[in-house]
Amino acid sequence: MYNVPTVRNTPTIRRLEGEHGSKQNRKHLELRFSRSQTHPPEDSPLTTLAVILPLALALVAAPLTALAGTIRTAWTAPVGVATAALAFAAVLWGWAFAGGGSVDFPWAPTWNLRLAFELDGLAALYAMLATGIGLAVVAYASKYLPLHLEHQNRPDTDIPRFHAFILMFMGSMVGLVMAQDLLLIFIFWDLTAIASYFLIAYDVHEEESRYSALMAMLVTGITAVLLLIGAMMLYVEYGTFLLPDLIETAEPGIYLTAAAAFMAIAGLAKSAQVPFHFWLPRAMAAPTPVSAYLHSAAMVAAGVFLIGRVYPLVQTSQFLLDALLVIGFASMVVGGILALSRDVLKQLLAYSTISQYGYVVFMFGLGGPYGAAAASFYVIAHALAKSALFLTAGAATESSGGETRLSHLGGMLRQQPLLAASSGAAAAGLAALPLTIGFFKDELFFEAALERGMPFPLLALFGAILTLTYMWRFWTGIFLGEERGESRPLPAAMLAPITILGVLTIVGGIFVAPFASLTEAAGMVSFNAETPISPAYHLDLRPVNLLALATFGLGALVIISRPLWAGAAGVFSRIGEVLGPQRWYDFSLTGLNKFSDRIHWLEVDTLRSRIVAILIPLGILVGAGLLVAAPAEAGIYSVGTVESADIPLIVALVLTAVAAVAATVPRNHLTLVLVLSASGFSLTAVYAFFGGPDVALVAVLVETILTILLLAVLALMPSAVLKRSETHGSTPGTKRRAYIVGGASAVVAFLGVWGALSRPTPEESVAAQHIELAPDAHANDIVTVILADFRGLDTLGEITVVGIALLGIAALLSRGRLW
Amino acid sequence: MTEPKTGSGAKGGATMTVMTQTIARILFLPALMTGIAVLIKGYADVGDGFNAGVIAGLAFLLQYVAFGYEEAREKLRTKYLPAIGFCGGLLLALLTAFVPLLLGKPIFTHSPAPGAEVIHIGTFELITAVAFDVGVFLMVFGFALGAIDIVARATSRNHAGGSAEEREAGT
Amino acid sequence: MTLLLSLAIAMLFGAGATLLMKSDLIRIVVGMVLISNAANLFIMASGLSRGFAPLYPLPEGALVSDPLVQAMTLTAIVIGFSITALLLAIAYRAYLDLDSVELDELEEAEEREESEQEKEWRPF
Amino acid sequence: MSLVFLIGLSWFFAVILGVLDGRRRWVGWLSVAGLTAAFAGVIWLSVLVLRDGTLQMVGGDWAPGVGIVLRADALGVIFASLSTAVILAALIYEVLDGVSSRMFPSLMLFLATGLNGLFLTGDAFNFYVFFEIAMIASYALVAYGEGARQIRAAFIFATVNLLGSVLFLIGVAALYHLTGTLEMAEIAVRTQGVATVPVLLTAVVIFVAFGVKLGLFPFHFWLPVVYTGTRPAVAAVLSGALANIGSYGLLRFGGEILVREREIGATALLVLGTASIIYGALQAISRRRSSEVIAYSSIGQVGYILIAIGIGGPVGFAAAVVYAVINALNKTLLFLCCGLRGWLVGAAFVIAAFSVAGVPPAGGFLGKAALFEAGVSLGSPAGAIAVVVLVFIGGALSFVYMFQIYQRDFWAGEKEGKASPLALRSVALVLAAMILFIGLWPEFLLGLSRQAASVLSGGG
Repeated sequence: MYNVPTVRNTPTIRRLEGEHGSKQNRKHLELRFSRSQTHPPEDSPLTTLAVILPLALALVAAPLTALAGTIRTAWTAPVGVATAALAFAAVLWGWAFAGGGSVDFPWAPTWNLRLAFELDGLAALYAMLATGIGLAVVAYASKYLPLHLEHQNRPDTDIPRFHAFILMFMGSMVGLVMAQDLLLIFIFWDLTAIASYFLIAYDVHEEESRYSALMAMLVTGITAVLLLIGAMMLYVEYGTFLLPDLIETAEPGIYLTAAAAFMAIAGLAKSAQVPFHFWLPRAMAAPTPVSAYLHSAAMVAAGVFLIGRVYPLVQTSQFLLDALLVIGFASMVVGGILALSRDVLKQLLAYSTISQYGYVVFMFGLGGPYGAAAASFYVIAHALAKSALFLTAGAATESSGGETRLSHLGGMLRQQPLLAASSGAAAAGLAALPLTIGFFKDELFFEAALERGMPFPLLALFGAILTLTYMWRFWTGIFLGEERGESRPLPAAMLAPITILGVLTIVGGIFVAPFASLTEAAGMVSFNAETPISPAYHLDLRPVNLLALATFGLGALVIISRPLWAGAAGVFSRIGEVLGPQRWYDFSLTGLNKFSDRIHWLEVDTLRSRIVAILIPLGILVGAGLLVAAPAEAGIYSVGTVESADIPLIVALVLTAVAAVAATVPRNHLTLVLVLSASGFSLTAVYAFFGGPDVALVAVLVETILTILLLAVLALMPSAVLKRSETHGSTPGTKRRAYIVGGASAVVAFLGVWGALSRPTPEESVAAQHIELAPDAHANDIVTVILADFRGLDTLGEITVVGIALLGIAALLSRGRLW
Repeated sequence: MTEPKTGSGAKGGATMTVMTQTIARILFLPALMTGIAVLIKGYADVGDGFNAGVIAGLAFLLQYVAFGYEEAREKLRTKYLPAIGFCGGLLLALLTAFVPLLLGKPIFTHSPAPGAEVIHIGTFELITAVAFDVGVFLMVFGFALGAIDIVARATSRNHAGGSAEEREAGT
Repeated sequence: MTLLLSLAIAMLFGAGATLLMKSDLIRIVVGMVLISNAANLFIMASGLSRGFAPLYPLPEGALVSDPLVQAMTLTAIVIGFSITALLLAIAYRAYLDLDSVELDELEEAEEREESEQEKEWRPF
Repeated sequence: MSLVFLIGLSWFFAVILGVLDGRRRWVGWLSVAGLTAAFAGVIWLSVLVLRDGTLQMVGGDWAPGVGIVLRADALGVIFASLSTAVILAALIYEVLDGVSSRMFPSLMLFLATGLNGLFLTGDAFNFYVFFEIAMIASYALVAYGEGARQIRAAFIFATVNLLGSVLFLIGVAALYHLTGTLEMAEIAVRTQGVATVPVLLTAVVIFVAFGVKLGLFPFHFWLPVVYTGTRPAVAAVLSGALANIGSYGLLRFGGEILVREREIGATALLVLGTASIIYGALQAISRRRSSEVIAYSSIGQVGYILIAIGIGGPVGFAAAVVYAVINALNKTLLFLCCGLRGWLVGAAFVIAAFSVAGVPPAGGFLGKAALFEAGVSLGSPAGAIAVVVLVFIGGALSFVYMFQIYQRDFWAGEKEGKASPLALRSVALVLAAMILFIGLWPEFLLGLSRQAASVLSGGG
């Protein structure tokens, strides 16, 4: 560990603003607490525990279960159920008895990141759903999964992986809903994506699973980056990631709208809203308990949760609210109609989820206190009902011996009365029949729509009718009609969760108060102000009730008139398949792969081209540099003076250059080497005339050894091989190209080198010091003293290079032996 | 040295070989001496460890050319010389560079310190920089000899199965 | 003089680049040698002063050649030579593997290998 | 300062190992011990530097500039620690797997020596010398295994990079001619007084030299064939350690020495960075072998580093450091995974894949976030939008290629077979744990990068 502050670490202005902001935040938090009736005014050990305990229990559930499962597979399910139950209990205790609370630790001071968690109303609502339904799902899976694996002939050792990921899903949901720091939210956000990725791909040997997992990952993962962008935008502007601070300080405007829009898009994609909805039905490739969880309390719920969390920022922009309205309504309709046309049970439910979360988004778009609160209430009601329905679908499939299609099921009422009753309650809940919690969800929904005014109540009515219709279709399709084949009995562990969820749907329809108060607490967080709601049965003809009655009446009509519109729904679904976003997804994925193949064909694959690819850009960059900078400066190039004493030097230079150019001509290798050494030895003379006897001596010796080595290697190669290469590959075309490249690089080198050499030499130079200091270092030969003393490290490096070359040659030619 | 093997070529070739070998024998010691002289005089005049190493290496190379790889290698006991040159030279150079660090001075601090008295033996000065130069010499000599040795070994391996003409063409 | 030196360096560099365009390992190595020589000559030429050899006793008042660039050139020559020697060894090994010094044949082998890998394909 | 001695340890060990048979087990472990000692030295030095500020030593006890200046600052020690760690991981991996060539351990230690020297020197020509130590060691290392593929890769690698080295050498000599000194800090001061054109041309030459090392588009064409042709451990070292020369060099020369020239060329940097990101990612998408995907991916990833350097300023340079560190770890892990089989490998690979794609808690998201920060902080709205969109698109493409190859290799059963030894796989797992650690405790890397960026003067 080390301390960040150093002398040279200059804080930017933004950072100062950030620190300032966090001070404000303290005050702000206190303010919020005092406004809230449910929270105690200040931090106490109890309120800290109320946050830490649920969080910790939820987060350790997965590793504990994985560990237990690794030790003994049979322990997986009990440990999983126990940890989920504990987490649920802790959340319940933390909210209902301890009254919530918050913790806030520094995490990364450089970015002002904080480990800030708060168990507020919104967090409590979603955390209860995540842990509660998580518990139901894990319990259900402990019986379902062995059967599932048995069908696929897979070993039991695959069980722990499933439970671990489901519980990781649960833990990351709990973390997500409590987190107050946007980057922390982003981390948990992606953790849920990771968990769902592996769960969707649980049947990894099936191509469908892999395809769906990739799709879910790409859609939710890539859009999650938008959340990150939004967070960074806010951080750069306001110096903090902490949501309460941002809500306090952020000023409405196009910048804030953009940041909030990015975060909202991430939420919409995860909630499978149009046009991102296509990944969700595909995610049905996962085992049924995963779908039940994903749809009701985890992945998809996380999307609307995020919108609820950043809603105070979103609602600063009317444009965003309107956009939510449009998207919500589109999802409601598209999901509803597609649900009507699906035959596979889970597909129907999947599209229904899209539609249902469309309601929630629609309500957020409606705005106002009713919108925000009703959205939260809707999530509770939907989660209870939808998880029960998914588990029902799994149970029905299991009971019928693997049948997944509605058209091949039916008449199960008599064989599975308990299942029928429980799922009937859940379906009624979703369809908003009275005496279920669902009735109130629609009541609030209509209320919010009415508050906003026409034409929204009519749109809401349309959505409600769709829901009623497909729920009817779902339930009657399984349980009514003629019996199809034999129905196997189901284990109690599979039935119990469904029953409990069904009962809860009814209980909520009778004792709505606890749900309503939780909703109010959650709505207050989203709306950033009080959101009083009063769901109740009113036996009069108020507009809300009229709308509900209209729903039932028109719904019944639609159900009866099915033959009239079934074809149209089918056509709609067909159009979606042909033109819908999944098609775009497939098209762009295969398109990308094809395009990648296409450009790979262009990729350079010869050494020559690889070298050209360096020389040409070099030339272009040098040219660009000249163009940019040269006009401002006159007299870049100077010719220099020639004195009579320079004549031997010039002769040697000319010889060197001419011999070098000549080296490009000969075909014969021996001639080539001789011409090369001619150039080299002339260069040696140049060094000597330059006043560098040491350099000249070394150059002579190096040139000698190099010539010998070249000749020796040539001698090692049979003359036939060399002959072959002399005639090969020297077509006029390649020759011409070689000379063009050579000539061009000569020009580039010339421009660069001449430019540098033309500069007048600087007045002070370190070389003068070297000359002066050489006697101090006990030497007459200044070059040697530079090599051995002043710059001895260079020489040490140089002989190290020599040594490595020797090792390399040995490795290549004598299996690494130096002897 | 024993009587050298004659080449497999014509009579003129044999005379040539004898001449080469004689010259090589005569030149060997002077060449080595030159190398060492260049090394010792390095601080006073042109030349340093690098030059010395290459010159000494060339002296050995001459013997390889004249007497053939196997024989020269055996007679001059050069088998381990490259490894010794590599390891000894680099270690010596490294030690001169790094030992001052252990004494609390910067890397490459030579002693005697600048300006202090130096013991002279002729033009030869007793300073640690010379030790460094000896390291350079050893390394470069090791390289020159080693590279030639490895290539020569590759040659003899390459031509072991070939015909006599090929062997002649190869050397 | 500046112009002449620059021209000579450019010619060395250009000649080296031309040889790099050939399809023969030995010629590529020779090309590298020429390019290294160009760089070495450039270092030598970039000396700040030109005159007598930097050896004590220095002539009174006369210009002395920049010793630092000489030391740098020396180092660069040796390093360049070592790397050339290694490159030559690699080229020789490549010849042993393919029985050819033709770069084209080397690259054909590479392409063959690649096309073997390309056969079956699916995105996930 | 006797700490330099610890770093020099790898030098001593490399020499001694040069005459030992690296295929023997004890020799392998000796090399691991030597490099571990050097690594400990680097870490110790890093702690000192990060706590107390820059340390400096002049070779031979001469005045700075007369003797070679060795300077350990935050930027240098971060890259030194990173590179040594990567080489150590690859060395342990290969020793566990069984070294197949006598010279391998020695060459790896020489490589570490060259890199550490290069990151810790304050002298331009000395930089070149250490640079060449690292390069020649890696030329020989690419040939490791000595199969036909490796030799071919080594020849291409050596030729192309030798060209790059020569360009760098020319650049250093030109800097000397223009300023009369080789000490980097002094060059930085003196170039201010020199006319723009020659310095700019020198900067271009140096940029191209580092671009070649880094494998930037369009200097990258050597890279895929070399990374796929060589052995996994060597590929890991090339992409995780050697390529750091490029990012470090660009930061050091662009951020500290040739500040004015970097600002003039910022547009070119942004354009080339963009081209790298898009080109690398597009090429990676349909490649069949994981090593090839990763090779092209690294071309794309270095584009981000270039973008960050192009943006410059404390935020941009910090982002470049964050990205360089994360990318080096990712690539090391991915290349090592290419040579392994077994389910733990899939876990390690997917963590690296998450990191490349920027999915937390793997550390990669920090790099993306830092880039977004740098992009958003840009003065011009158009520029900010362009950078953010680019990074977003690049990131989206990295999702596609990373998960496609992950699924193909580890799910569709193309990597089935006998699992590799657990010890080997645990090397990968340790690296994966490091990547997770960085993601879970971001302060570590963020603080480091901030300190490193504060060393550089450009824009600060």
